[in-house]
Amino acid sequence: MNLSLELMLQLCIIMPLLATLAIVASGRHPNIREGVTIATCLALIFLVVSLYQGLSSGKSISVYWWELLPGLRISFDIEPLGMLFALVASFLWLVTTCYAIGYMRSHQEKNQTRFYVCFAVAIGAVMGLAFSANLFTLFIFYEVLTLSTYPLVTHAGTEKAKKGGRIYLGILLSTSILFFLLAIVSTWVVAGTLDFKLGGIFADDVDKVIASILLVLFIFGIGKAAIMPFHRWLPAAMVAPTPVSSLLHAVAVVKAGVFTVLKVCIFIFGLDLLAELPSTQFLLYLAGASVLLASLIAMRQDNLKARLAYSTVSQLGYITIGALLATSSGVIGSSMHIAMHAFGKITLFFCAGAILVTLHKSKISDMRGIGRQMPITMIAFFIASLSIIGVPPTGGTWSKWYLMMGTIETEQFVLMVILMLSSLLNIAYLLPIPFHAFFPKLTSFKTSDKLSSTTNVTEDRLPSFEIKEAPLPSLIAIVVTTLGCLTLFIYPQPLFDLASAILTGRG
Amino acid sequence: MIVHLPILQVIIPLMAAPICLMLNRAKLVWLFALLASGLAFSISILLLQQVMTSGVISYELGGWQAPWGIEYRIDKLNAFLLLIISGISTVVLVAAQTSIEKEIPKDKHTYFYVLYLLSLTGMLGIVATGDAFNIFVFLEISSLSAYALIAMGQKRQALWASYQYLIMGTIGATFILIGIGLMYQMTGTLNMQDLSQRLPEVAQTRTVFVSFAFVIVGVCLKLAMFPLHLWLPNAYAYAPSIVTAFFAATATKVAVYLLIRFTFSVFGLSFSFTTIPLQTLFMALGLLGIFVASTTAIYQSNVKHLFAYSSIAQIGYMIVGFSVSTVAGLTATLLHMFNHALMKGAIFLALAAVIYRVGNVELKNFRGLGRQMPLTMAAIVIGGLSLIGVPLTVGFVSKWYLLTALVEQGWWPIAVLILLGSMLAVVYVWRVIEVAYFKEPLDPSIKVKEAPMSFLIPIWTLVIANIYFGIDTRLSVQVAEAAAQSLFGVSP
Amino acid sequence: MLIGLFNDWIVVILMMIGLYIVIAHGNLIKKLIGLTIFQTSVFIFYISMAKVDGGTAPILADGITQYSNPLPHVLILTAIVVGIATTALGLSLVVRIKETYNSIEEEEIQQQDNEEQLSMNKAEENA
Amino acid sequence: MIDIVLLTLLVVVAIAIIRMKDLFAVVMLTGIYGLLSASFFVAMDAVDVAFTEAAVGAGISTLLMLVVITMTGRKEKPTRHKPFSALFVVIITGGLLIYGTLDMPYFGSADAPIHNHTSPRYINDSMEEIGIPNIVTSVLASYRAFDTFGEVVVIFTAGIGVLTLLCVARSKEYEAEVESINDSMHQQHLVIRIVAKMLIPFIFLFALYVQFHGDFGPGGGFQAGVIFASAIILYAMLFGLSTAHKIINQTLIQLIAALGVLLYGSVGIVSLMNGGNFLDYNVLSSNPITGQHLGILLIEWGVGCTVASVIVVIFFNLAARRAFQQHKKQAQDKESSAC
Amino acid sequence: MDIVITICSGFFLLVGSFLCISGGIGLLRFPDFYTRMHAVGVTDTLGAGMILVGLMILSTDFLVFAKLVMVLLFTLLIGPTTSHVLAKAAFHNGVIPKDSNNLRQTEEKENTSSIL
Repeated sequence: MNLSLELMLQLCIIMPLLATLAIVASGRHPNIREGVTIATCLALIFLVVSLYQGLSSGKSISVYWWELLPGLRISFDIEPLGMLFALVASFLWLVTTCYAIGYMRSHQEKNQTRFYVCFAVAIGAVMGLAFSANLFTLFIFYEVLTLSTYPLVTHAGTEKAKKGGRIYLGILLSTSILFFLLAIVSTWVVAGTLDFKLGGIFADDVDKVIASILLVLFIFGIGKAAIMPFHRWLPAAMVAPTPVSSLLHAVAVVKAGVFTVLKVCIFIFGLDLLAELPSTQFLLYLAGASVLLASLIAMRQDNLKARLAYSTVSQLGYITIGALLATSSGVIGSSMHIAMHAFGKITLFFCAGAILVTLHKSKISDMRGIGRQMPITMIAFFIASLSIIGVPPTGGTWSKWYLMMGTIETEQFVLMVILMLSSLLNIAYLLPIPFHAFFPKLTSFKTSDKLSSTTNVTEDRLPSFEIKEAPLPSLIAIVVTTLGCLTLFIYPQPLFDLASAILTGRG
Repeated sequence: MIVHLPILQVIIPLMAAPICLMLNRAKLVWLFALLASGLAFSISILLLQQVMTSGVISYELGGWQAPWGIEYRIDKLNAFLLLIISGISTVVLVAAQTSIEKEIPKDKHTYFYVLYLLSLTGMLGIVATGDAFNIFVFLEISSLSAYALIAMGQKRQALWASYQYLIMGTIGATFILIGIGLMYQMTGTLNMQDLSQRLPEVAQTRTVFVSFAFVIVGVCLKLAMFPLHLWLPNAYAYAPSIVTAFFAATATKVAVYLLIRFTFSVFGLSFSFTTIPLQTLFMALGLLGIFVASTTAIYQSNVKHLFAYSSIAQIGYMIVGFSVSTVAGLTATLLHMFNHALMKGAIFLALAAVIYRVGNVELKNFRGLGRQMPLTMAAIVIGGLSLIGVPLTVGFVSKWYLLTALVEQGWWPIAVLILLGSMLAVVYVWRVIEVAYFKEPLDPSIKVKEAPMSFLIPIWTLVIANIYFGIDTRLSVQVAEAAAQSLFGVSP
Repeated sequence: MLIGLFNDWIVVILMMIGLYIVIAHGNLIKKLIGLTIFQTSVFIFYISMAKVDGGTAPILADGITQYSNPLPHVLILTAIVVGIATTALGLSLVVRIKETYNSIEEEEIQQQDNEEQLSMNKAEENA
Repeated sequence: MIDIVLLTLLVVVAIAIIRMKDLFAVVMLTGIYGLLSASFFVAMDAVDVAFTEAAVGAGISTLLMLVVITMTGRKEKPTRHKPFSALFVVIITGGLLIYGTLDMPYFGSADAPIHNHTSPRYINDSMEEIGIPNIVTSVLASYRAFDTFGEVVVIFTAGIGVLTLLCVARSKEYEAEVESINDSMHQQHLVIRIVAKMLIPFIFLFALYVQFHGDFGPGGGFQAGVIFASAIILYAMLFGLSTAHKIINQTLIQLIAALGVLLYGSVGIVSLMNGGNFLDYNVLSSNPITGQHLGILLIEWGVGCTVASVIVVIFFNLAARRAFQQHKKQAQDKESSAC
Repeated sequence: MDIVITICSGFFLLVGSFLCISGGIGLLRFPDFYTRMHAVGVTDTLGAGMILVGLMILSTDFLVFAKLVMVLLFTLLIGPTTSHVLAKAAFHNGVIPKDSNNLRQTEEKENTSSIL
């Protein structure tokens, strides 16, 4: 197959949308429908990888569709950061789909066709977002992503789901329209262009005040990055079925958010300007605060998914910090963390989903001793947690390492401390779960009498130890992502190359 | 014949009306009216081309040159308006025949089409003419037919709404008449071109100031600008749905046109915006209108009411853009006139289809329509997104221009307010969507069929226009910008 | 000045009387009458601006040099027709309103509408 | 001086109208108001306008209002709420107007701009350009013919509007009923019927005179139409609606109304065909003056037809509605008495 | 000659206008409907007639004279008819003519209730 790279680029965006038609058409027959979905995933991965090769062989790939208003064009352009995001997203989409198939079927969810359609649309939007060559295009796909994921969140259709959906849509739309759009317009007026350019698009003599206001608008406007005051949507979206949550919280939505933040920092403001702005400092501390607070809140959550959600919030804080540090190592760190956290967190969610499907347990306090029934799952959970915390032998190590470097370079010792603290907190709220799962007794000694009593009861009520793992496709997915976490520790080179290529331009 | 296009634009629907009355066979009349409206539409296209290429067209009626005779004066602005009005009316008329057979007794169909054509004539006449008094006459034609059309509604409230509209409208028209009289007394001419040249000499007199005030107030009454909007919601809500679709998309635009014409062309920029604190006043009223109307819209239980209030809010946007009084701002207003016509036309036609199938548009009866009338509801959704201003719809384009205009002036707070306003739009549109898609029908035994083709074709024409002009904005933006520049005397 | 503008001031008073009747009175026919008075006063205003001292009716005749201005007359001829048209339409509306509401008093009609609305809302709550 | 007297009388009448609660009296006063303003117009040299106002303000509109009052009752209920807001609005508007009058050219001053910009041409050149003595007519029918066309369309619109609102599908038995009423009335209306029979032909004659004399003196299509219509209305009032319907039925009148508009329009179209602009009468004939005459004659006819037929339509429908209501009421009474 | 014309026309006009005024006063002052009718009748037949005659005498142009004659004829024709119809209608609707004995006590009632 020798398609021109430009064609491939466009296919990346269009193919998922076309796939939706096929999915709708084959809605009657689940097998065909899911076959189509899988096929699309594979094709997409192929496309992205070949694009990656094209990029790394130094070609510049850009496509120009049309001009909406004079100067406002919808155009695409591949650069390392986007490439990185696209790779992660496309790969994890495949995995998620496999997982979803198992999950949805064993749950007998209703109107699955809508589910898969929205899934496809979402990934198409993500691709567009990743490859967009200017802020305007990015904004469009950002909104498309929001709208296409709403039905996924409210999939259950219950009153609770609708409520969650309202919060989800409310916060995301309002921030994006109220702040993001305003920021874009103002940028357009101030700078006269919206095209991403390495080193920023503002003139050197741009008014610092206006620039800092813009920065604040951007950071708040990108609600998907879930910086603290605007993070509520993320826990609210927990009502969604697990594959969705994993997609939202590991891949599509949140990563789109932080990706946008990175894009804006690097290609709209430029690191030099960013470093000078007074508001950067303020935002850094805000992000730090959200890291800490989110971790603290996470500790107090008993619902597994909610806990994971809050941990996500804090992890996103890391990435934002990295972006705002405005140093090369900070950028590298956060861009790598996009991938690392994606793998780690998606694994965790898969596990949570698996537990829910097989044992119908969502509360952490009920999860004592389940390690005996689903060993693989819990092992995966353990490894993933390590990756989130950032200890060898998992990928999380590297990204955190670089983030630390960044804080030290810029002498932001407060932030350094914050990062360390939150890592400790990560340990505190993630590791207990697998421990309890495997050694209920052991932990019961540590914990208070009340707990111990409950554990005794649970132990008595422990079912016979026959292995009862999640449905096969889900299990495969879990294993794959777990291995991903490990591989990224052993062999982070290509990722690192991409990340470091961001600032030097073409890889 | 090409020379006579300006007058044919108005005369064809005018002459068609009495002929319709003579034909007096509903189906035939419908076809004939459609033909006339279509002709008017094609003429307006030709006119627009002509104006864009060769500048202003002046046509002297009766061969008497202005200011002694009446002159038709087509520049970019009113060519644009003519296009909007005739286009919308044609599209709406396609659906008319099916819609009214449910809503209007058989023996009145002929009258309906006659009145429809007459009100179309009125609007076209207002827009096309270059003579101040002629405006008044055609204003009355369109208003009278409007009263009658609204009174045709099924419920008795239609009569009451129509009566209130009649009182308000007549007061407004009389105010305009007074204003014109004062102008005439100071200048001795009625031709607007001539007025614009002779007014500056007497611009400092109190009489001219008062005449300006009266004309503006009168126009604002017709425009249903915020404090004077009370007649509009009921009039729109209780009128036959086709009429609602037609007026919601066109009538207010005509009033906005008059506002622009008088402030910019007749009285002139310096007078309207420097001598008089019009800018701040209108800015305040526009914003107030946006918020009050949108908030009221949120609490409506009848969807027609809901969108009627949203119309008032949208007028607010136009007023804001207008009161920025820069080329960009005016462009935004003109664009929004065009775009709002498209979205409201689509939405209200869709509502007409719902009425055709369901019988009324109470919000509670929308439950489950998302499944039962997918295409119609999809149209409402897209129209709604356009109202909100989601990218790739027309709504976004005009909002974008409005925001740029405001930010260029450095009026950030107002820009923020505008965006807040569109948040309100999100809320009220979302209410409809949620009920339609995420609620089960009250009584599942009732099977509602999708609307017939005669609805779907016009609805989707407008919806597709909504998306097309949201993506390929060349035509609308180019024309609007050219018009705005010509009004500011900037050579494009 | 007093003499020069006396007519105009009287006309203003007349207009305002008409406007007042339209706004203040609740009876629909009275409102229409007020509208008529309002418009008629505007006509008077136009016509009195056309008058020229020592002029005669604008019908050409020998030996007359000074004519009043014919243009306002023409305008008002049109305006009168518009006025009667509006009145006729309004009256027929009133007739229909009387039939359906069995009242031509603004307040009573409003009241009926409000009650209807209320009952509808009640029905919704019950449903 | 007389104008000031008339104006003062107008104010008195207007105030009386505010005060009165008996609608019948109010309507009558409205008629007087119209008549007074008509005489004021005469004092202001606006004979054509005076003529029209007398025919409309004092005549037709009063008549229509009376018919309506017979259906809606003649007592006005006192309004409970205090009209301060209305007073406020009125005072603001009035104050604004008074303020505006301060810079106006004084009453009757010959050097006011309106007498020096456009009107001189009408006064001086209309004889050469149009060739008829009545300047108002020549401006109305030629210089600003399009406004007049608009006016015709307005009245046409009003007619159609009234039709849509009021027209009732006539049923046979109540036709008969109405007719019987007429016959019963015959005795007591004997005198007036005979007088009317004598008068009506003269009224028609007068209408025609006004129609054709419009070029030379006050009058023209509109006034003629009103007079013509009033003759028919008089007939209908005295000899009963159904009898009048026998002579001229609904569809016929509608047809005439439409024809009037069409006639007017087609004059314009013809002038288009002959290579002139719309409503350019010069091209109607080889000699411009004759062309003007022809054109004015035709359009006046158009105006006359439309106005007459529309006013007749309005009256007939109002009256028919009334008869219809009575018919319904009687039917209801019958039912109630039956059960 | 002229002086004669002027004088008699003036006489006619004077009498006519006097009759009109007295008719107006009568309309206000007379006790009941029918008597008022009488006053009105006087006004528009005799009074108007007189004035018209006076004008005729003054008129020089024949056309004007003819018009005046027409007007006079019509007034003579219409005036009595309207009065007759009014009276008939009043009687039909049960307005009873007053005779002298029940006149006095109703007088003040009349005055109070009379409009304007």
